[in-house]
Amino acid sequence: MAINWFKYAAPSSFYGLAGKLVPWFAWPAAILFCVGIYIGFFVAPTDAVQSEAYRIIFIHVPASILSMFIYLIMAGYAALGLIFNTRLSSMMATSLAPTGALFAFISLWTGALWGKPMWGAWWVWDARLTSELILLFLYLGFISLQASIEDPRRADRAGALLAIVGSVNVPIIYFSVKWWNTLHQGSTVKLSGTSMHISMQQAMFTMFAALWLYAIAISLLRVRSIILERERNSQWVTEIVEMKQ
Amino acid sequence: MNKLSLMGLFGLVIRRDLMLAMRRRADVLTTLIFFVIVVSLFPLAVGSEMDMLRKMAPGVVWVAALLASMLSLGRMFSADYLDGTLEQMLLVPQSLSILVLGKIAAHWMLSGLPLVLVAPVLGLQFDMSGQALLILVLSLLLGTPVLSMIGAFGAALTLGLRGGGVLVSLLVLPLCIPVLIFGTGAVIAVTSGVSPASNLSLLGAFLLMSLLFAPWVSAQALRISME
Amino acid sequence: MNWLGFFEMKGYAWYIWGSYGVTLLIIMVEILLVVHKRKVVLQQLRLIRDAEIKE
Amino acid sequence: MLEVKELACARGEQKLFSDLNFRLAGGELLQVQGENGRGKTTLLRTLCGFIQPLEGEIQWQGKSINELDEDYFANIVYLGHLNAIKDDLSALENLRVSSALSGSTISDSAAIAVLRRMGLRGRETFPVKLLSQGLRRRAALARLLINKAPLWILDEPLTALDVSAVGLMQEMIGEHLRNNGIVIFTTHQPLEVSGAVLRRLTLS
Repeated sequence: MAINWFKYAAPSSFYGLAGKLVPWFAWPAAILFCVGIYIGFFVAPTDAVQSEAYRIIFIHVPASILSMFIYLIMAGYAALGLIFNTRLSSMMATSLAPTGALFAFISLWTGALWGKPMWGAWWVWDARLTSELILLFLYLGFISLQASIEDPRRADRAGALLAIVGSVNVPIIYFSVKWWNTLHQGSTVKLSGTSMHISMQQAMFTMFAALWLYAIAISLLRVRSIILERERNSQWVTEIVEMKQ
Repeated sequence: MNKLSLMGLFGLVIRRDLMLAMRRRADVLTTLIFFVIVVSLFPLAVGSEMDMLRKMAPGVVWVAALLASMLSLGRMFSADYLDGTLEQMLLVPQSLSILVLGKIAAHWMLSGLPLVLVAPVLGLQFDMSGQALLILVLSLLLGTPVLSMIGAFGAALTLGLRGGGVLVSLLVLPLCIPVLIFGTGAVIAVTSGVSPASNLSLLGAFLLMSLLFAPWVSAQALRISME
Repeated sequence: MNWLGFFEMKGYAWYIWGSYGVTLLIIMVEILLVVHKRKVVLQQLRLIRDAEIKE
Repeated sequence: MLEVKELACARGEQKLFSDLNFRLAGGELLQVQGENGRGKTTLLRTLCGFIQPLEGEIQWQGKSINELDEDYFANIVYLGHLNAIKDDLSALENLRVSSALSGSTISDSAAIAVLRRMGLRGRETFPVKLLSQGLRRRAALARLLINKAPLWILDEPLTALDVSAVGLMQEMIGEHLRNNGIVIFTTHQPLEVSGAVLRRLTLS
């Protein structure tokens, strides 16, 4: 192997690497966000059924998918940290959680704002929205568990166990909610049945990419603070550029 | 070797916890009374219209059971943690998973089983039919052990943390949702004339799955928390 | 192009701008919080270092 | 035989000690010393297997304790800061439960004999919550006498004990060492065991 990946598994070298990587993700994220907005509002045509309101999905759908995706990534990092005792991956898990929770919240918020004109209610007990709500609860559980444990090592390992159990439960929860939804009926609403215009798809993918890159950038930025906090007793921390003041 | 048979260990832990609970009978009663009071509050809050009550009954009883089992989670490990006996239990040459399973079983006998036994009486308050009552009891019988097992995991993770009681609910309640859905689903099915078999078998599947994994995961959580 | 008409979004203005506005707001606040946290951490580190130098 | 190789431990993210090496054979007595916060308790808990060390290894009879897992626990008795006795049970019941969990059955007469030796005569069947701090500690120490494990790990065993109990403790440790046992302990009070060589380990 040409690159020694394990070198970057050490918090001290990853700190520098993350710092260099952040702009490479942040700027494309900002540009793609603008491009996505442009396509979404000026290129994509008005929908025949939903009129202009459908434009909310350019945010709603990517945020929903990412919130689930980030949970799985977070659980994966946490599991790595638990099994191989690599502290950096546990820190990444801790760093991803708030962003995932915010995406879950954005998904719920935009879902409500989309639901009001479409379904006539701010909130319907639709399977997807309900699962998203439960996902938000899972995120909040993870964050508050880690926040209430003083010892960072215990926080990492307890959080990891919770995230793993949570991610095993997510599909179970999703299917049970879906089943419950068909049982009670009434509130299931078919989402956009008409085929999507190609520019709508482009807008959605662009926004998806933008939010994804943003999530990477912000969690890299956050993990840098976490690394510094946890490594404050190490020699290398006193030698970094930011400390030369 | 000093190893006990698995059944021997399981029985020993249950006997120990039951003996301790018998010295503090009031604790067991409080959970039960909480359950009864919460269920009885609903008609007072939403009105006494029989049709509505009958419709609400399974949900009300199940949610109250869920809350009551949350309330009693604090007793599962924390008393033993505070006086150091839990520490010693982690140092015995026995399988920790079985030991944890024993504690879960004892906890269920003290907090889950009484709820199952009282539930039919509460169901009568809501004018449930005999058949519905039977299915309600059956669903609780299958579901409350799962609640105890998920709860054990949460209690083990939050051992000794400040605000642990509220935190454990935050962690555990979302994980309990499938049990709640299928537990109430079984009763709703039978009242609307459909077979509750699929709901009950799913509950049974949850029970088996959690029996397989929950003791081990909770044992790991205990080891993490005791570090 | 009629900008006023564009912003009205055929009567869906509140819903659409509510979604995009709040999303942007959340992202901004998150960025500010993360940057602020970084500042606080660095400040604490310097504080400890300076205290050690004095010793 | 207990062997510690290049052990390093941390509390939180703070490294407490590293490169710790020692080897204890049957009949040896080790006192762990050090100022507060140097990691005495952490070391003892690591030796019990509660805490995974940052680096290094602990071996019992040539095998890593991680490998031995539960089987290692058959070889140790740990006495921590907490007494590990249930207030609602009597001293006798406490002893019976803990010996049953460790896999050995003890007859009532043997248990009562042990408790009497610990100075709990006449109080064997009182709920422990009615006993004084010192008597509770004595009830906790009784565990040492019913357990046949060769390695004793004692964290501050002398707290709350009076002079006669300290004497008893010294006598018990002496007996255990003569039976080829190993004792590791921390203490802030002087503890002298006649006929045994005291090794000292200072954490700094």
